[in-house]
Amino acid sequence: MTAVLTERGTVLEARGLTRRFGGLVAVNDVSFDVREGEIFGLIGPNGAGKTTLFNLMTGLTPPSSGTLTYRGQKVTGLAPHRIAALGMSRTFQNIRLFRALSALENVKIAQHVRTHAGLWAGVFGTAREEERRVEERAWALLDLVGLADRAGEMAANFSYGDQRRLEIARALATEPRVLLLDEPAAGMNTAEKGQLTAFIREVHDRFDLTVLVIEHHVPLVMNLCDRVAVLNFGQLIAVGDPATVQRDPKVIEAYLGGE
Amino acid sequence: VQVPVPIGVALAQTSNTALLGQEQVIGAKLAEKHINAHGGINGTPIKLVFQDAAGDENSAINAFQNLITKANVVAIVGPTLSQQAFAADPIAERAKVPVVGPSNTAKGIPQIGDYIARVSAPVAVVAPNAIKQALKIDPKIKKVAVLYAQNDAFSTSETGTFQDAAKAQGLNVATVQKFQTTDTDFTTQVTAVLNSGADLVIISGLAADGGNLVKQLRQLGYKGLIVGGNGLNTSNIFPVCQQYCDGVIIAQAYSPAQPSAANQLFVKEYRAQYKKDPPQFAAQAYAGVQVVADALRALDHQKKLSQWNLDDLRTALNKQILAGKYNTPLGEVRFDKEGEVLQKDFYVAQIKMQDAKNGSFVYLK
Amino acid sequence: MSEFLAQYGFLIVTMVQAGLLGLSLYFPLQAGQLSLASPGFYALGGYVAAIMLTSPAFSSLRDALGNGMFPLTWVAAALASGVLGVLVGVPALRLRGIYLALATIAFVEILRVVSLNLSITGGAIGIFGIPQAFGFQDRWQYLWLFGPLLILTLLFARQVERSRVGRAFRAIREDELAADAMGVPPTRYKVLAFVIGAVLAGIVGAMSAPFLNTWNAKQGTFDASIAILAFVLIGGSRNIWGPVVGGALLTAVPELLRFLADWRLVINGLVLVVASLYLPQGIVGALEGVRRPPPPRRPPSVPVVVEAKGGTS
Amino acid sequence: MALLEVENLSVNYGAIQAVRNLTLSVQEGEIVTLIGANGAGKTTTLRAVSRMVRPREGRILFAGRDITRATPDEVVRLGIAQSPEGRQVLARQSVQDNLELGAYTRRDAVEVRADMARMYERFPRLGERRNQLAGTLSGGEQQMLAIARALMSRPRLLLLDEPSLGLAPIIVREIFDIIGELNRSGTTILLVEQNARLAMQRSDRTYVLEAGQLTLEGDSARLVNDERVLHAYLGG
Amino acid sequence: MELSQLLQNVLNGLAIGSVYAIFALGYTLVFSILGIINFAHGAVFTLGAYFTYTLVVGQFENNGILKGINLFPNGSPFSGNPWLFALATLIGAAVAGLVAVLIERLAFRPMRSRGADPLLALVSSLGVALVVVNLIQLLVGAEIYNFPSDAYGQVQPALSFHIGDRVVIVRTVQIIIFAVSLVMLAILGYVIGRTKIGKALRAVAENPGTASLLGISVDRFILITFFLSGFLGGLAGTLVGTAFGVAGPYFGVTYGLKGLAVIVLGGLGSIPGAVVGGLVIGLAEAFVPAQYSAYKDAVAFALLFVILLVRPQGLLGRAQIQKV
Ligand SMILES: Nc1ncnc2c1ncn2[C@@H]1O[C@H](COP(=O)(O)OP(=O)(O)OP(=O)(O)O)[C@@H](O)[C@H]1O
Ligand SMILES: Nc1ncnc2c1ncn2[C@@H]1O[C@H](COP(=O)(O)OP(=O)(O)OP(=O)(O)O)[C@@H](O)[C@H]1O
Ligand SMILES: CC(C)C[C@H](N)C(=O)O
Ligand SMILES: [Mg+2]
Ligand SMILES: [Mg+2]
Repeated sequence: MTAVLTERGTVLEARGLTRRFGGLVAVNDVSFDVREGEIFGLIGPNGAGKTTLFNLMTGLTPPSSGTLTYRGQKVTGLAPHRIAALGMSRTFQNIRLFRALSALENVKIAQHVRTHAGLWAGVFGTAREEERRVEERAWALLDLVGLADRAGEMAANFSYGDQRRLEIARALATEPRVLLLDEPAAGMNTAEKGQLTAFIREVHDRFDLTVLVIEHHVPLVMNLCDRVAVLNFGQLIAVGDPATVQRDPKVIEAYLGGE
Repeated sequence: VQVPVPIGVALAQTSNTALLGQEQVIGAKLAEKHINAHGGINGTPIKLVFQDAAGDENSAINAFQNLITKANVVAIVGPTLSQQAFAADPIAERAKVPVVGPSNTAKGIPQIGDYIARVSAPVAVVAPNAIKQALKIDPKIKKVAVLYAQNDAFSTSETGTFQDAAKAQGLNVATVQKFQTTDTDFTTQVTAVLNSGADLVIISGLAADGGNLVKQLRQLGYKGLIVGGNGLNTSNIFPVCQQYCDGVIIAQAYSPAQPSAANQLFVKEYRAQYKKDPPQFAAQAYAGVQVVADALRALDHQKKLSQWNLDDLRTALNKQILAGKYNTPLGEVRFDKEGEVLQKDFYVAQIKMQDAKNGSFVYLK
Repeated sequence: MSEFLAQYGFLIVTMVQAGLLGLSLYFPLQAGQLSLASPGFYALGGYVAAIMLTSPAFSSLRDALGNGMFPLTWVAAALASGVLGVLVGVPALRLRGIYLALATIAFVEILRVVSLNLSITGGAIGIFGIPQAFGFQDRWQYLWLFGPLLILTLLFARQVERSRVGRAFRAIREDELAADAMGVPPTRYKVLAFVIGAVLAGIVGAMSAPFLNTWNAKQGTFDASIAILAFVLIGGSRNIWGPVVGGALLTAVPELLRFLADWRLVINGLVLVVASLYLPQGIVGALEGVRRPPPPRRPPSVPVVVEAKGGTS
Repeated sequence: MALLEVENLSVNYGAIQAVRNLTLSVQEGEIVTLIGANGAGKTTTLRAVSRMVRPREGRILFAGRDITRATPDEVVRLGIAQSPEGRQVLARQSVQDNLELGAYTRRDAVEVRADMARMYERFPRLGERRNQLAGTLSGGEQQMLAIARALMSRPRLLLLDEPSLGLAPIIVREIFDIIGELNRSGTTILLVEQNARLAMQRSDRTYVLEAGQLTLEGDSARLVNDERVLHAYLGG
Repeated sequence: MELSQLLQNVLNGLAIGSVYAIFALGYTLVFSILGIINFAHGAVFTLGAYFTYTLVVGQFENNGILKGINLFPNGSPFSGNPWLFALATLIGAAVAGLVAVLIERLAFRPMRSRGADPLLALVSSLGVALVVVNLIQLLVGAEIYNFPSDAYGQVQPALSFHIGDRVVIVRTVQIIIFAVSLVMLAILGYVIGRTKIGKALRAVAENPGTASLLGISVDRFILITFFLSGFLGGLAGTLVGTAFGVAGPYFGVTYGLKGLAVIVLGGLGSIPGAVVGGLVIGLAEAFVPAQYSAYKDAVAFALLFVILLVRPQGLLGRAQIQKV
C-alpha cells in the first residue's frame, strides 16, 4: 500500500494559502502536498482554520492569497461547481443537505456534473438512458450508506448522524477523485465512529479516492489517516504520520492537552 | 323582453376609480327613480342592473359580459374610464348591445363601433372654453404652465387639447409638467411653474392629485389663475384644496343652472337628497340612463316592449338612440351617426369657497 | 352550453390566462428565485403583438400573412421577452429573496413608465382597436389559443421537473451554495428558469392583446405582480398544478361573488386571508397532503455496484 | 422529589413516531445521561422537555408542576435551559449579545455581568471574539457559545444535547469539568452524549434509548460495564 | 445648477422623502421582526387618518353606511386647538395600533403556528388590505376627506426665503412630517438598538425558535411589534392626511409600492434604513430634471435596481453572513 502511494504523484499542492477576515488571519500561509490515494487528516483546535482551508480548496471562499493546484491545474479562482467537475467533492461541517428534498433526490442532484441532458433533452425525454443510470447509481449510493430503505424521506427528517451519512453519499455522487470530509463522525457514538472509519476506508479503496478528513476524534484520525496535518491559529504546525504528530509537543499543547 | 326592463350600468363601484364612479352611480339611480316615478316606459318600469366595473379592463369586460348574457339588459351605460371602454365596448359591439358612455371623454370612443355612443362631450370640445374664459378675466395673460397626469389616459389627451387651445389663443407655453395620479407631493412641479413665471396654470388630472396640486401651487405662492380639466370637475376636490380651491376655473359640459325643465327637476331631487349641487359626472350618468329610457319609450310606441325579442330590441334601440333627441339635465342632446354626442351648451365655472369646507361652482358668463 | 360560454367565456379564458401567468412565475420559483417580473414581460409581449397588429408599418406584412400574423406575434413576443429576460436576469439574479423580488418589480415599473412615455406604445391611452385573432368573435374562442398553450406549458413543466435540469433548479432553491459545491452552476440555471418564465409571460401577453381589444401601461403593474404571486402561493408553489389552480380560482372568486354587490371585495379579501391561513401549502399542496406520494421504487434492474470513475480534467 | 418527570411521553413527526411511551425522571442534583444510536429520539426527548415539540401523549412535570402545555419561554423562566442540537446561535448577533440574551430571563444585571466575565474566562476563545458575529464563528466556537449561553440563565435544570460535538479534545475535557462544577453547585443536568463513555463516567444514572423506546436504565457506573452498552455504544 | 435651485431640490427631495420615510417606518418594523411584507400596513395607515378624522370632525359625507351621522352635534372636543388635534392624532394612532394587533391575531398568528411559508403572509395581508379598504368605502364612501385646515394652528402654510433674487420654499406640514419621522426614528433606534427589549426583538427577528429557547415570549414581542407598527402607521396616516387630504380608502395603499422600494433600498430590517431609503428616493426624484419628470418613477426604480446590484443588502442593511 505505502509503496503504491509513493509511486503515485501529488494530487494537491497548496502554496501559501492565506485567508483574512478583517483583522483575523484564519488561514495563514499554509503550504502542503497531498499525495494521490492517501487519507490525509487535518486536525487542530477549534477555530484553527480547518474548515476555512476546505472552503478555500473547494472554491467557496476565495483566498486572500496563495494557490491550490489540483493535478497540475490551478484551481483557486474557479467557481465551486467547476472544482466539483474537476473531481473534488466535500461534505459540510454544518450539514448542508437539500433539506426539503428526498434522500434519493439529494444523491441524484449531485450527479449533475457527470451527466449532460440539457433542457430539451429533458423536455422530449431523449435522455432516458442517462436518467436510468442516475437513478441506479443513486440507489447504489444509498445502499452504500445504509439509507436505501428511507430513500423517499425528506433529508431534513433524518437524525443528525444519518444526515452525515447522506452527505457522504451525496459527495460521492459527484464521482470525485478527492473527497473532503469535514468532521464526518461528529454526532456519532463510539461504535458508529468505528463503523464510519471502516466505511471511509472502504469507500477510499473501492473508488480509488484521495481523502482529506477533518476530525476531532483523535482515535479515528490516528486509525484512519496515512498522514496528518495540524493547524493552529491558521498556521500549519505539524505534518507527518499519525504517530509522530501525536507525540509532537506543540500538538499536545495546542490540541490534545496533557494527559 | 323582461319586465321591468333591465338596463345595465357598469361603473366603478370599487377601486380607486370609485371616487368618480360613486357620483355616477348616484346619478344613474336618481334617473331610475325619476323615470319610474313618472310612469317608466309608458307604464312599464325600468330596472337598472349594476355591475361593478372597478377601474381595470378585466372587471369592465366581466361586468359587460354579465350584463349582456346574464342580466339580458337592453343597453349598457358605462364604463367609467375611457381605457376600460376600449376594452369592454368591443364586447358589446360584437354582441350588438348599445352602449352609452357616461364619462368617456377620450378621442376615438364612438368610433369603436356602431353600437357605441356617449353623452360625455370629448375634451376637444369642452376644454378650450376654460382658457377663453381665463383670458376674459385676465387679458394680460401671456405665459402658461401646463400640468397633467401622465399615467391617466384622459388627462393626457385633454392636455393636448389644452396646449393646442392655449397656442391658438396666442399664449406661450412656458413649461409642461407631468405627474402621476398617485402623486401627492408636487413641490417639484410647483417650483418649476413658479420659476417659469407663468401667469396661467392649466391642470389635467383627477380629483385628489389635481386638488393637491392646486393647494400646493397656492401654498407655495402661485398667485395667477388656474384652469382645471374634466377630472377636477367634482366637489370632491373641495376637501383637498380647501380654501385654496377658490378661483379655479373649470370648463363644464354641465351646469346645475342649465335652465331646462329636465335639469331643474334633477337638481331639485339631487339637492333634496345630498344638500348640494349635483356634479357633472352625476348629471352625465343621469343623462345616459335617460337617453336609453327615452329611446325605449319611442320603441314602445311602435310595439309594446314586452313583445320584443331581445336581440331585435337591442338593434332597434341602438338605431333609436342615435336617431333621437333628448331633453336631459345636460340640455338638449343628440348624437351624430357615429354616436358622438352633440350638445349645445357648455359652461365655464369658477370655484367659490365659503370656508375651508363648503364651496360651489359658480357659473360664468 | 353556448350560453354558458357566452356568459363565462371571458372569465374562463382569463382563468386560464391567470394560470399561465402563475406558471411563468413558478419557473423561477422552482429555482428558488422570487421573481415578480412576469407582468413586465406580459406587458412587453402584449405591446409587441399590439404594435404588430395595428401599426401601419406592419400593414404589408399583415396583408401578406393573413392569420399567419398572429403566430408571428407570439414568436416575436417570445424572442423579445427572452432577450430582455437574459439582459435583466443576468445582473438581477445575483440578488436573493425579497431583494430580487424588488429588483424585478423595479424592472416592471421601469417598463411601465417607459411605455407610458413612448408614442409607439400609445402613451397613457395605449393601443386600441386590436384586431381579433383568427377573426374570433366570442371571447371563449380564445380558449383555442390559451388552452393548448396551457397544456403545452404543463407538459413542458412536468418534463423539466423530472429531468436533470429540474433537479438542478430544485437544488438551487434548497441551497444555492451547496448546489454549487455539488457541481450545479447556479447562475446558468437561475437565468434559464428566469428566461423560461419571461418567454412564457411574453407569449401570454401577445395572445392577450387581441383578447382584451386594447393594451396599455396598466397591464404590467406592481399590483399584477402581487396578484400573480398570490396565484402561485394560494394554489401551491411546489406543484405545477398549484399556479394553475390558484390563478383560475383567484380570478374566478371576485366574479363569482358579484351577487354580493358592495360586499364583493370585502369577501374576496376574506377569502384570501382564510385561504392563506388554512392552506399553508396552497390548495394543491393540501390535496397532496391527503394523498402522500408513494415511496420511490427501486428500478428493477440488476443492482449496480457503484463503479469508480475519475473526474474529467 | 424528582425535579423532572417524564411520563409515558410519545412524540410524532407526522407519521414518524420518534419517541414512544418514554418514562424517565431526573432527581434534583443529579447528572443523568441519555444515550442511543442516531435517530433513537434523544434530541426529540430534550425538545419535548423544553417544549419545542408538542408531545402526542404523556406528561412532563418540572418541580412538580405540569409543563406539558407550557410555552418554551415559560419553561425557561421556570428554570430549564437547553444547549440545543445544531447549536442555534443567533448568527447575526455578536457573541456578547448571544450571551446577554442567554440571561434574558434574569433581572440581576450585576450578577449577569459577572457571569459573563466568568464565561469568557472559561472559554477564552469567546472572550477574544466577543464582538464577532456568532454566525462567523467556527463550528466548535459556536458550540462553546451555545453551552455558555445556556449557562447564562443559571438554570435549575440544564439540558445539554451533545455538548462535545465538534469540540477539540482539550475543550471536551473543559466542558465536562464545567458540568461537574455546575452540578456540585446545585445544577441538575440531563445530558445527551455520543461520547458515551465519558458521559457515563461523569454521570449518576444513564438511560438507553433505542428506536424511541427506553431499553435500559440504571446507575452509570453499573451500565458502563454492561455487555449491551459496551457493544452498542462504547465500541467495545 | 444654481445654489438656490440646488437647495430647492434638496428641500423638495427631503419633503417627499420624509413622507415615504414615515410610511416606511412601521412597514419595516414588521418586516424586520417577522420577515414578512405586511401589505395591510397601507390600510392601517389609512385607518389612522380616518380615526383621527372621526375624532376631530365626526361627520361623514354622503356615501356609505355612516352617512348623516354626526358624532359631535356640539362640535368635536378635539377641534380648534393644535394640542387637542395632536392628542386626537395620538389616539387615532393608538387605535390603528390596536387594529394592527387584531390583524396580527387573526391573519398572521394562526399562519405562524402552522408553519406556513412566510411569503404567504404577503397574500394574507393583501387580503386584509382588501377587506379594510373596502370596508372603509362601505362605511364612509370613496370620497376625499380632510382635516380642518387649521389643525396645526395659525402657522404659515409655507416658509420661503431668498437666495439672491431666487425664492426657495418649503411647506410647513412637511417640516412637521420630517421632524416627526426623525423623532420616531430616534425613539425606535434607541429602543431597538440600546435596550434589552430591542435585543430580544432582534433575536425574535432572527430566529423565533431560538428566541423562545432563551425565554423570550415570541408572541408577546410580535404583538408589541404590530402595535408599534400600527401606531407609527396610524400616526403617519394622519400627518400625511393633513398634508395632502385623505384621498379615499386607497389613500395609504398607494404608498405600498414606494414604501417597499424604500425599505428595500434602505436595507430590510434596518430602521434607520427606512428613513434613509425614503430620503434617498425622495432626493433622487427631486433631482430628475423637469423635462424628464415623466420618467421620475422610472428613475427612482432604476436607481434602486442599480444600488441593489452594487449593494445587494441595501444601503444600511447588513450583508448576509454565509459561514460554511
Ligand atoms: N466569515 C468569517 N468572518 C469572520 N471570521 C471568520 C469567518 N469565517 C471564519 N472565521 C473565523 O476564522 C477562524 C477559523 O474558522 P474555521 O471555521 O476555519 O475553524 P475550524 O478550524 O474549522 O474550527 P472548528 O474545529 O471549530 O470547526 C475562526 O476563528 C472563525 O471565527
Ligand atoms: N423534524 C422532523 N421531522 C420528521 N422526522 C424527524 C424530525 N426530527 C427528527 N425526526 C425523526 O425522529 C427520529 C428521532 O430523531 P432525533 O433527532 O430525536 O434522534 P437523536 O436520537 O437525537 O439522533 P442523533 O443522535 O442522530 O441526533 C428519527 O428517526 C428522525 O429521523
Ligand atoms: C371619470 C372621468 C375622469 C373619466 C375620463 N373622462 C375618461 O374618459 O377616462
Ligand atoms: Mg470547522
Ligand atoms: Mg440528536
